[in-house]
Amino acid sequence: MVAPTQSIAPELLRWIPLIPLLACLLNTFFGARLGKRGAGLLASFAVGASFAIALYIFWLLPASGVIRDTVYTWIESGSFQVKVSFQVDALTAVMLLVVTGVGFLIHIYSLGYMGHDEGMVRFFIYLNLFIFFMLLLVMGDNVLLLFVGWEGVGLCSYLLIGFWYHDHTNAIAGNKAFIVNRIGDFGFVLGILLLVTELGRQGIWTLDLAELQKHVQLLNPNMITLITLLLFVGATGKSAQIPLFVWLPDAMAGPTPVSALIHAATMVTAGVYMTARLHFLFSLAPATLSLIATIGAATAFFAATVALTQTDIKRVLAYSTVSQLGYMFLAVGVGAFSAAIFHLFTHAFFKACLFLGAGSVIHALEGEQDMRKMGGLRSYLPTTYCTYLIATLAIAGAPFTAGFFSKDLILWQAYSSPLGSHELWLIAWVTAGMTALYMFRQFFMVFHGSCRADEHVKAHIHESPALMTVPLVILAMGSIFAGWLGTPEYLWGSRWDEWLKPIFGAAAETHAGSAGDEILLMQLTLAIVALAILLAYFSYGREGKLPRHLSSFAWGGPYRLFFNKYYVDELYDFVIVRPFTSCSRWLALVFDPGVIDGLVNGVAKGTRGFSLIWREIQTGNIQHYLIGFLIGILGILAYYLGQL
Amino acid sequence: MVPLNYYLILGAVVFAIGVLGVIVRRDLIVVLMSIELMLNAVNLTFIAFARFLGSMAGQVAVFFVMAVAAAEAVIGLAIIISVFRHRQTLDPQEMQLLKW
Amino acid sequence: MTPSMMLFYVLGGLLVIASLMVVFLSSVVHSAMALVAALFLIAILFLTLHAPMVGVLQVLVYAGAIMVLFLFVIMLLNPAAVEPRRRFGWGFGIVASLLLAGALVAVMTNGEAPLDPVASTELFGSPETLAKSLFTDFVLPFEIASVLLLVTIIGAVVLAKRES
Amino acid sequence: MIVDVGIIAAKAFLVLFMVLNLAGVLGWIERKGSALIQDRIGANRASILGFAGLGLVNTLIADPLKFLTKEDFIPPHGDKFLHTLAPCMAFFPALVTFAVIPFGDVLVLGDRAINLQVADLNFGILYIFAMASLSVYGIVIGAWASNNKFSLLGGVRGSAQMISYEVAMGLSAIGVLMVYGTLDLQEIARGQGTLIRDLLPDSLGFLKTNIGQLPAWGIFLQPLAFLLFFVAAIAETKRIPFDLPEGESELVAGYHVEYSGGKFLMFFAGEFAEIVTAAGLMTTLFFGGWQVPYLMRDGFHFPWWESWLLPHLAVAALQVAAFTLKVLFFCWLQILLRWTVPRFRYDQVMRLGWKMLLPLALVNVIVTAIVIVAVNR
Repeated sequence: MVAPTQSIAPELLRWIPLIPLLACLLNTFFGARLGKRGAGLLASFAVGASFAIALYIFWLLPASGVIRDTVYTWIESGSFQVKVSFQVDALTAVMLLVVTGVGFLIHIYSLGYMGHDEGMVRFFIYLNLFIFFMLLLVMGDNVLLLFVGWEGVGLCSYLLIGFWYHDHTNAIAGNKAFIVNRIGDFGFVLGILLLVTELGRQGIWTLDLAELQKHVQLLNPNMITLITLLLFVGATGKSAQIPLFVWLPDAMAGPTPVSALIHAATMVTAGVYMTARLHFLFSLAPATLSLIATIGAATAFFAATVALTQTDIKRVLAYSTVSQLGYMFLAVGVGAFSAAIFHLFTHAFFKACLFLGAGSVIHALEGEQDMRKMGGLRSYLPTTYCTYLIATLAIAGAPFTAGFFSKDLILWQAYSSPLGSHELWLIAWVTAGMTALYMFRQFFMVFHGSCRADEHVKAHIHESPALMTVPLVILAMGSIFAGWLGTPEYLWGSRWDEWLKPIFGAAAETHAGSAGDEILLMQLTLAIVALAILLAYFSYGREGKLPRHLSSFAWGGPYRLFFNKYYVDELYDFVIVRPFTSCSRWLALVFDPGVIDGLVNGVAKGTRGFSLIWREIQTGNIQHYLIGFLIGILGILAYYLGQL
Repeated sequence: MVPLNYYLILGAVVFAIGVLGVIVRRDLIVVLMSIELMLNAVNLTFIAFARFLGSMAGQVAVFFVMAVAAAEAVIGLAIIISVFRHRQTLDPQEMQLLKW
Repeated sequence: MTPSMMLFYVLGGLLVIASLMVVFLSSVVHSAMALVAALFLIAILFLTLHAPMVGVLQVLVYAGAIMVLFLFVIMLLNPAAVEPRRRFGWGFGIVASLLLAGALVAVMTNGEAPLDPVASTELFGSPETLAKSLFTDFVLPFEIASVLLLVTIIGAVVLAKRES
Repeated sequence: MIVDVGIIAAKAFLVLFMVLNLAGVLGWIERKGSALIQDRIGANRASILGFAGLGLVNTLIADPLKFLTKEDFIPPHGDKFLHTLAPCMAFFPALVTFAVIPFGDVLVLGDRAINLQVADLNFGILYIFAMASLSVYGIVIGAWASNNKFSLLGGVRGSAQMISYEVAMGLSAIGVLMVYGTLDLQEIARGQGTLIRDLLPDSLGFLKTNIGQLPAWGIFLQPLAFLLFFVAAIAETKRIPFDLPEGESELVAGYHVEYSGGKFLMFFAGEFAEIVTAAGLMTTLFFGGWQVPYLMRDGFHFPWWESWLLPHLAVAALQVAAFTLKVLFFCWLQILLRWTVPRFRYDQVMRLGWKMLLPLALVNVIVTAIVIVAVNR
């Protein structure tokens, strides 16, 4: 599959992000004329086209090749240059495939899902814009371009969460996501600026990733730690890690395809991508890495516990997303970047599949999201059922599904890599069990047991149209086979590491322990997963009224704690939001009108009074002015005579 | 032969008289004429210098002053006409709208 | 007292008188006629300074064109000849212009001025020499002046046209 | 020294005498001419001691007497000083203008060369225009001083008209100045003594035998300029068809309504003096001045025939006579015009001056310049 680089025209790259942008603009200006369906088709076609180009490039991309396409020089000041230029290497290629591929499927899905929404044109405009920014993020060959994409996807996420802005809570959710992301982005910007200025102090003014990688050794370690910490703050914001995860569950207010595309498959993984892209920095900062690992593990565990108790189908998935992102950061933290990207890759498939399935369910139940009002849908929605089952197995880590390979890889790395530790592995292991538990809890609550939906809803539950089911099927396929690219040594070995080695180099080579240990660990994981599935089945899988086993166990207290998400929102509200809002209210109502306006108006009043006095010399009578003129001349002459 | 200073003094005196007319007369036309008078006083000094320094530059300068003076007079009179049409007066003291 | 000196005194005296009449005569037309006289005298002074060409131009342009224009406007508007005079204004103005005259004289005459003019040929001030320097050294100002005059024509037409 | 002064005085007196008398004569000619044109007898009542014989002389004496003996009326609320000043200002330029018009070539008496021209200025033509431009004051001031609506209107019209036509007049004369390359009228007159063929380049040799044999008069070299100059000059003299300032039928008599007696005589004579001056100018600029065709300093030289040699005095006499004849002819032409064409309307006068004469004069100047450059090339 390796072909010479020169067979690819670099100018091809710019079209990958450009086509969605064009479609977006077209829809913006002519969308109304194209009509809902036309706009949707145009958008989907655009993303499909970029997907095709991405595939072509991926196909021709040599293992260690990098293709650059410089469009033009954006900023130029002295030796400091920022070019708008795109690059594709192995890592980017993977991301490209995920973004455009999954994006394409979800566009198709949306054609059906949003078919009845009057805001469809707007929806697809936002969606294309998002794709454009996401591609900018993954293809940009300098940090600034990456940051532009970063902010752009944030904006699109905000727009799409608040898509149904008539409902105030949705708007609130959008604001929350936006503001929380601002906090993260602030850290991110600081990190970038610090990086640039520090390098500049060494005499290298550049934002170019390749350049950075070349000169990164010039920085002193503490500085690197600080920079990476700041960058990681950005990552926590975007990828919903502790402490900035709170926005993601609320983000479910957006349409389900959005949740699938942005808040599961692509955008939220931007943080992981960023850390992987800047691995050369992070791998120089062990302190940061250990922090990342800890936070990742903590987030994974924490989110899983919350997911155990939620009753909203999408919230469960949201928390599971947070948890899976935790896994990825755990991998990053132990230096296994390729493993992180691998999990990102597989997760994109099964989590998108799960969301779309959930969407299909919600679609069928006319917007019902409470799992306690579902159940027994297997007979109604066969296709959705099968795909959902596959995806659930995948995320739970059943053998030979995608999740199995990627998650075990992460666990193994956490155990065996020099940066890892047994505690990390333990947390991840428990979390794996809980993952299986809450996923199957959801699965059983939705599809098994007796249908608890209202009568009139039950009257017309129907399988979704092919537009929605076909993507489901494809994604389900992906949820199984995507994992086979990166099997462990004791099977046919990992083609994945081979692929990413030129990027991460030694980072991919951390198999300290023996294959035996790896198999052992794998079996342990399988054991706890199986246990979890059984528990879930006995608690929720059987016929009859929905039992409250989890809560009725001895631990009611923790249940409430989980159910209320550890009261984190309330905590933030109390610690940050309220003081902040009250402070700003004081500023707005007291300080601003009193002091600021007072100053401004005072200056104005003073000027006016002064000029009221002095305007009297302006009689408007030209001869008076001429007399002034004459007096001036006399003065000059007198001075001159004095000089003589 | 008449020394240069004599012409200069004559020019200065005529110039000062013109200034007087400009600042005290309350008829725009006379004001304009006084300005012409000032210009001519300057012309006189130009010519005197040209004669005593033996260069034509002075006379050329006077030539240009004449051109400019003609332009100035024409425009000034046009303005006076249009002002008079609106306000039926030529008293500059009456034309004080352009203040504050 | 050489005849040239005498001529200068006569012309200068007449010129000063004429200028004073321009400023002090109350009737606009009288002022205008006084100004014509002053311009004519200045033209003659030009002749005594070997600037015949400029002198004739002076009569042609000033006396012949500009002043006629003034008279034309005066008759067109025919404004009330009487104008109010304010003691203060006149007192101040006279004092100020006396000061100005004194200062100007003092400033202009303090340098050592050449007592005798440069020996001038027949050509000095003749049309040929004037034209020569006009079209060689000063050709650019000349062109600019022509443009200025063109602009003036247009401006005058626009200004004096009755808006309708 | 004394002799020179005497000679100059004599020339000045001669010219003044001629011009003034010519003015008087023209007054009589105008009457007779108008009578002739209107088919009546005309002025034949002026009798001296009952003898009304030779009318010209009678009129010449009677007219001034009549005017001078009439009451000199100054209108109430008029401006006495200006009212008196005005006629002088109208009369003066017309007289002094003639000073620079040459009425003959250099006359050699013994060892003394007398230039038959009162004042030989090397920028004579400019001097003439300057003086002509002064003549407007007479009208304007007179009109103002009369304190009379009609005369004021006449004054306004006169000032506007004369300014307008001075421009056209000057521009049309410039063509001639360019051809003869001088501002000196005497030089211009001399320049017209040559033949056209002497000016032609060899490239136009085929013309030398036909047109080339004509004298290089302004009329042949600058025909358009002559037309423009003629019109403008008539307008300057404020006579029909350009007598808007007077306009008997609408302004009674325009700027000199309020004038009578001697002052009116000055206006009157001034007008005729202007006619003479205009005629002299046309002659000098366009019709060879004192030149007689093919008459050189020593006699006639016909290009197609042999020469007649003449004594110097005879040549001079011929030249002066020729000049006088030409001037008289143009005076007659103007009078003829005055009695045969109707009067323009005011706006028509302005349009003619600004929209026809001025552009044509400019075109003439430009074309002349191009031709001169081409020929000298």
